[in-house]
Amino acid sequence: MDPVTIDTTKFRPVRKKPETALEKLEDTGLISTVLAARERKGLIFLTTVDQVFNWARLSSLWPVTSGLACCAIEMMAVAMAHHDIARFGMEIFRASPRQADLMFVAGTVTKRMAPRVKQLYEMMPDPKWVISVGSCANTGGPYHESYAVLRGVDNIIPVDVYIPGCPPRPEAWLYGVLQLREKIKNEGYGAKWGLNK
Amino acid sequence: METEELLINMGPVHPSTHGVLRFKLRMDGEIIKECTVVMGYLHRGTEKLAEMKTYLQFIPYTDRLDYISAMPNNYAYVKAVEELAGIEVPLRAEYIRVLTVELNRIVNHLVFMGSLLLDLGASTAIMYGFREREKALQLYEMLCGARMTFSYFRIGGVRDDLPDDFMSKLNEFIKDMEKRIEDYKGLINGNEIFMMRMKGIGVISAEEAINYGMTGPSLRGSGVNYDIRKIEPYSIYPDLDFKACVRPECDSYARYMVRIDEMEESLHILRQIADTIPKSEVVATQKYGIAPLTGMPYTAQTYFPRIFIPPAGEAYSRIEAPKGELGFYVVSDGTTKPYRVKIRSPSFCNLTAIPKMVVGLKIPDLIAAFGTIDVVLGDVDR
Amino acid sequence: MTWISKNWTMTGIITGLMVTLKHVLHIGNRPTVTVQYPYERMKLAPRFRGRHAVDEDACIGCGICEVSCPNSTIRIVKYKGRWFPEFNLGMCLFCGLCLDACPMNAIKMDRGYELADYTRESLIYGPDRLLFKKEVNK
Amino acid sequence: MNAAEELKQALPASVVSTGMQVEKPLVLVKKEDLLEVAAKVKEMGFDHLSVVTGVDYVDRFEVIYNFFSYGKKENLVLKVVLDHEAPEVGSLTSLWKGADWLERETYDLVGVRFTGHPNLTRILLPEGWKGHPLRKDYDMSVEQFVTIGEDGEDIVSTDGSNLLRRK
Amino acid sequence: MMIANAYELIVYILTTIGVYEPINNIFMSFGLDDILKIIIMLVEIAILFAFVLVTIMFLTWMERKVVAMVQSRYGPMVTGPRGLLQPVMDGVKLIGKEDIIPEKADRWIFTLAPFIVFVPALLVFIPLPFGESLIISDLRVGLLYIIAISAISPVAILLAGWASNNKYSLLGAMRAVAQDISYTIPLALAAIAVVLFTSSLSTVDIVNAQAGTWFGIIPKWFIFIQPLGFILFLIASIAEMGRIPFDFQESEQELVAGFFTEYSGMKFAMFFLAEYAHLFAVSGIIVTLFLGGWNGPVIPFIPVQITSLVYFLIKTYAVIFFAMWLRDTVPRVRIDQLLNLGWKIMIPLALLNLLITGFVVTAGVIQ
Repeated sequence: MDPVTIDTTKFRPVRKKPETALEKLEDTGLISTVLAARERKGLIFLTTVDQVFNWARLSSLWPVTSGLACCAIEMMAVAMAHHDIARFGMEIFRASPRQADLMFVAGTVTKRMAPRVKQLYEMMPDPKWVISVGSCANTGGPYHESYAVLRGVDNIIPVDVYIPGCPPRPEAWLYGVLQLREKIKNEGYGAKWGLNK
Repeated sequence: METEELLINMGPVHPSTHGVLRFKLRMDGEIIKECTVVMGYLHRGTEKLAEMKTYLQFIPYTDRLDYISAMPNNYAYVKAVEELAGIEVPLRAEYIRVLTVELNRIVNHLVFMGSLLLDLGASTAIMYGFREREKALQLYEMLCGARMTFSYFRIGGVRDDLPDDFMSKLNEFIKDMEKRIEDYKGLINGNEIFMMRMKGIGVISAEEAINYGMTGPSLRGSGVNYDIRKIEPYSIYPDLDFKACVRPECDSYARYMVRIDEMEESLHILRQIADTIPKSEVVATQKYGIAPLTGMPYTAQTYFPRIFIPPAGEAYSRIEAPKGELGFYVVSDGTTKPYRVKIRSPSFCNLTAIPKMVVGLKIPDLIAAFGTIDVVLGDVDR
Repeated sequence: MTWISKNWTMTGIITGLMVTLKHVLHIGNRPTVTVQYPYERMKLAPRFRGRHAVDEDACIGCGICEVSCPNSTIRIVKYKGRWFPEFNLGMCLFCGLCLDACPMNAIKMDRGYELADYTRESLIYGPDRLLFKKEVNK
Repeated sequence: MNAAEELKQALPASVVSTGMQVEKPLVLVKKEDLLEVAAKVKEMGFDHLSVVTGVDYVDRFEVIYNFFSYGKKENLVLKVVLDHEAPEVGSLTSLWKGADWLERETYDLVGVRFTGHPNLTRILLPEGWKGHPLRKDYDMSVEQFVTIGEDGEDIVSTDGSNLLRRK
Repeated sequence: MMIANAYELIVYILTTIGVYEPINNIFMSFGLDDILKIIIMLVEIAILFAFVLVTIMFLTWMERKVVAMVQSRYGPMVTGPRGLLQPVMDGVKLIGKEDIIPEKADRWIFTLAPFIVFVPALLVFIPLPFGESLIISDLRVGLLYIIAISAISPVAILLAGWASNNKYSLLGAMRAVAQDISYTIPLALAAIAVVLFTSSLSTVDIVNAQAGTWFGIIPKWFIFIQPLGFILFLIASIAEMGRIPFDFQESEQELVAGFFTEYSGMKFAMFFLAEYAHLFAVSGIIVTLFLGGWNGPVIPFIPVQITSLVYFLIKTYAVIFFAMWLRDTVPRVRIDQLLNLGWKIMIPLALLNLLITGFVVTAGVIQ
């Protein structure tokens, strides 16, 4: 059995590390926020407020501590020194859902756990997001034939980003988080009313 | 003084239950009067699924039982099936198996140490623990391509031989780890607050521990010198020089110290293996049956079609997993799928003692005592 | 409490403080270990089991991978007039059994792990996203 | 002489047959006499009850107890055969406290009743779950859902409308 | 000319640049005699509160960075240069969050409690000398005022815990109150030992008493005369702040999030900010009482107000760093162990310290 020697994926282009002060500022999203707000037609003030709030929200996503199974260990690994989710301001894992913005559904959602996951989600204040991590939470995964497992957490709560993997490696988590940040950029009333297009 | 009894419900989503476990506590003020453990929030029906999968297909599921240390799970299952079918494993494969299992013991104890300290409120130990764990996981990734759910063992051997630069990386890891263990000892072991929290908490005597069916480091913390690696030696353990770590104090601190000592012992074993690993095949070539379709005698190496049929019968095989005695009871009816697989998980049986252990203590003590039992909910609920 | 009066010097805590201070000041091989993901990546091992890829020339569509999959992640579908496997990565265990089972060695697992997506349906990887052609070394 | 023979000599009326399970001595015991035999087994020094397994063989149930002795470092396997209609056997909780949860689990998943058990309730599945999953005749096609009642306990029903999201 | 407090400093500055008289004359001509006085006072208080708020934000950032440094990682990096904008972002986000009041909660008290926690946390700064003449008001009972004001927060915490109607909140609040009460006593006793030397409760007097050096090397800080008092005060104040190893009010692993389990959005932010305001204030008080306040070597040509402010901040941040460093190293003690420590060890020791200090002062060994 030969190890995989070829690499078929074209990596998504590695982001350049910001060096100059301007690039660093750009990397935080401030300039694009301002430019985007200027280009927008319609209610400039509203869209700007939207942009500012979106920026704040995507910069400080506080997850709720809710590990379910195997993926929870990788969730811990994401928060730990090697991967350090704190770089995105996300290391404040709140034990109380009242103070959290983001829920990682990390692990198998069993039938018995499902109402509690739903309850936890409902206890979180708006705006809130859900990332479903791993095969079990996405579709039931390995246990989708089992009598005791819910086939996908999106059956009970809306999911924003799905991260496949069993469990996904920490970089894959971070990639999922980056995808969510991209998504949050385009939210808000302006987007809802068609102004932010 | 008469006080109203307070019912407190800890979990299932609670930061210190290591997953989804629920304690129903009847409290008198801050004192626990009665503790009921409610589990099953992660019950996934693994044993039922085993009846639907072939022997080979069930290997990945064993990874997900005790997800912090998956290699021993692989090993216990594979060993049970091998005993059932009477397969002999080549020596090199045995060495690789012991190597991975001992490495996983270190990983497990690192996570144990970190999460215990996190439960007690110190957030740094877990970071250090996971820093070293990441290094071990890189070794695993070199070996089998995954970080946590390895699916590396095969019936009659292991999936793949060691990669070329594995041994040098392993030696690097061992060298690094020796220094790090000193760090942990400095950070935690002597800490007065830590000792205040752990000494004399969650006491369970040796007789009680045996009666409750506790095994592994939790039992050895009660002074029972019982290590399956020593008492019922399997694999290459008789050839290795190591000792079972025992502490007589019976309390949480003893259980913690046993694990720290075990890390050093495992490092010692790894060092021996790195020196003495022999060269040979890694999958058994012994013939043990006739392929139903082609009529060819086949081995565990037979690739196509990959059907494995052990003779009808039953076997119970157990190993010393990092958390205790992990056993698989496999019943075969002579088809491609096991008739029944029963998992004797160490976490489940060790948890039995918790309600006894915590009566009269306070909630923070419950957390400390529970942390030193070191359960993983995937293993408890299966 | 009697215990603390015996240990009032708090040497254990001071030792612990020294350990953490060594980490703050990076004394003695205790560097910052973070890999800043979007900008840097960790080196992956050659055997890493990530996204699947199917060799277009080698695959014969026999369906052995479908049989060997523990949880029926794989389906054989028709694509460009031939039969190819389709992987539902949202369900996949990434166990590598299909890799071992493939008689033609057509299935590879490459190093792609950046698979996060917004919908569940987009996690089903059909042959259009899985197939690759082996480059011939010149 | 192994432990199985020893046991047969001590209690010839209760032991049906002896044999070997791979390398472990195996004793087939009459189900009525299980408690008596178990007490003898404990007396012989088998202080560690490793596992309790229930197996559904369609026409019968088998419950298998694996013992280990810390003193003698020996294994022993006890086996009882139960009717398929009313699987009932005595509980070993009074001898080994560790048997408590193992028996509850066997009851929960296989459906063997242990008479004399202090708290024979379901342990992994919620109370009210229909059927015992590890029986061969368990109906996998029926979806059962769990909701939380007023008091925080689980309620099992086949109706998931409260839980599931309308898409 | 002696400048006593910040008001006089502002007046002095305005007079030297020649603005004070004309503006005052304008107001006088309208018959509004004291209006300028009031404006200046409002301005100085605004400056103080702005400074404190910015410091709090900085402290949350610093906390996360120190934790990261201890744990071999980077901490906030993406938002702003080295993650400096992180606290701002957190604040803006919390403003935009939904504000949930639980159904069974006591609405009024639930809403009121965060304010009762937050306002005293700011009021503590009024008699705190940030530097030579940089003080809002040099109260003659400054120390008493500080201890009294910080005694309000347990009440608010109890209100918050009670109003949430949640068992965890209530338990957290009860613990916080028990802890606060039992540690205010050794705190005050240790402070009184210092007062015996200065014979004044005014913070400025205490700082002035620590000016100068012995033998030209050792600064005359009270930490050298009162080592036991300093240790007692440090431990008690860490307990008062509710930080690890004494963070029972929000011991995450035991009580989810303690008394603010049910709070969300801006109200939660207030508790959060009050916690850091408390940290800053207590560190400032430690510096004032034991570490010589704003005393330090005089540098020529730079106004003493600036150098003293810098000295004060350096010392305060050193104390804050110590608190953060300690937090990252040690686990949490148990609540009954904490109370035992407070009542059975710290209070007797503090009394002993007071006794010895009394003898020393009466005998006139020092000073």
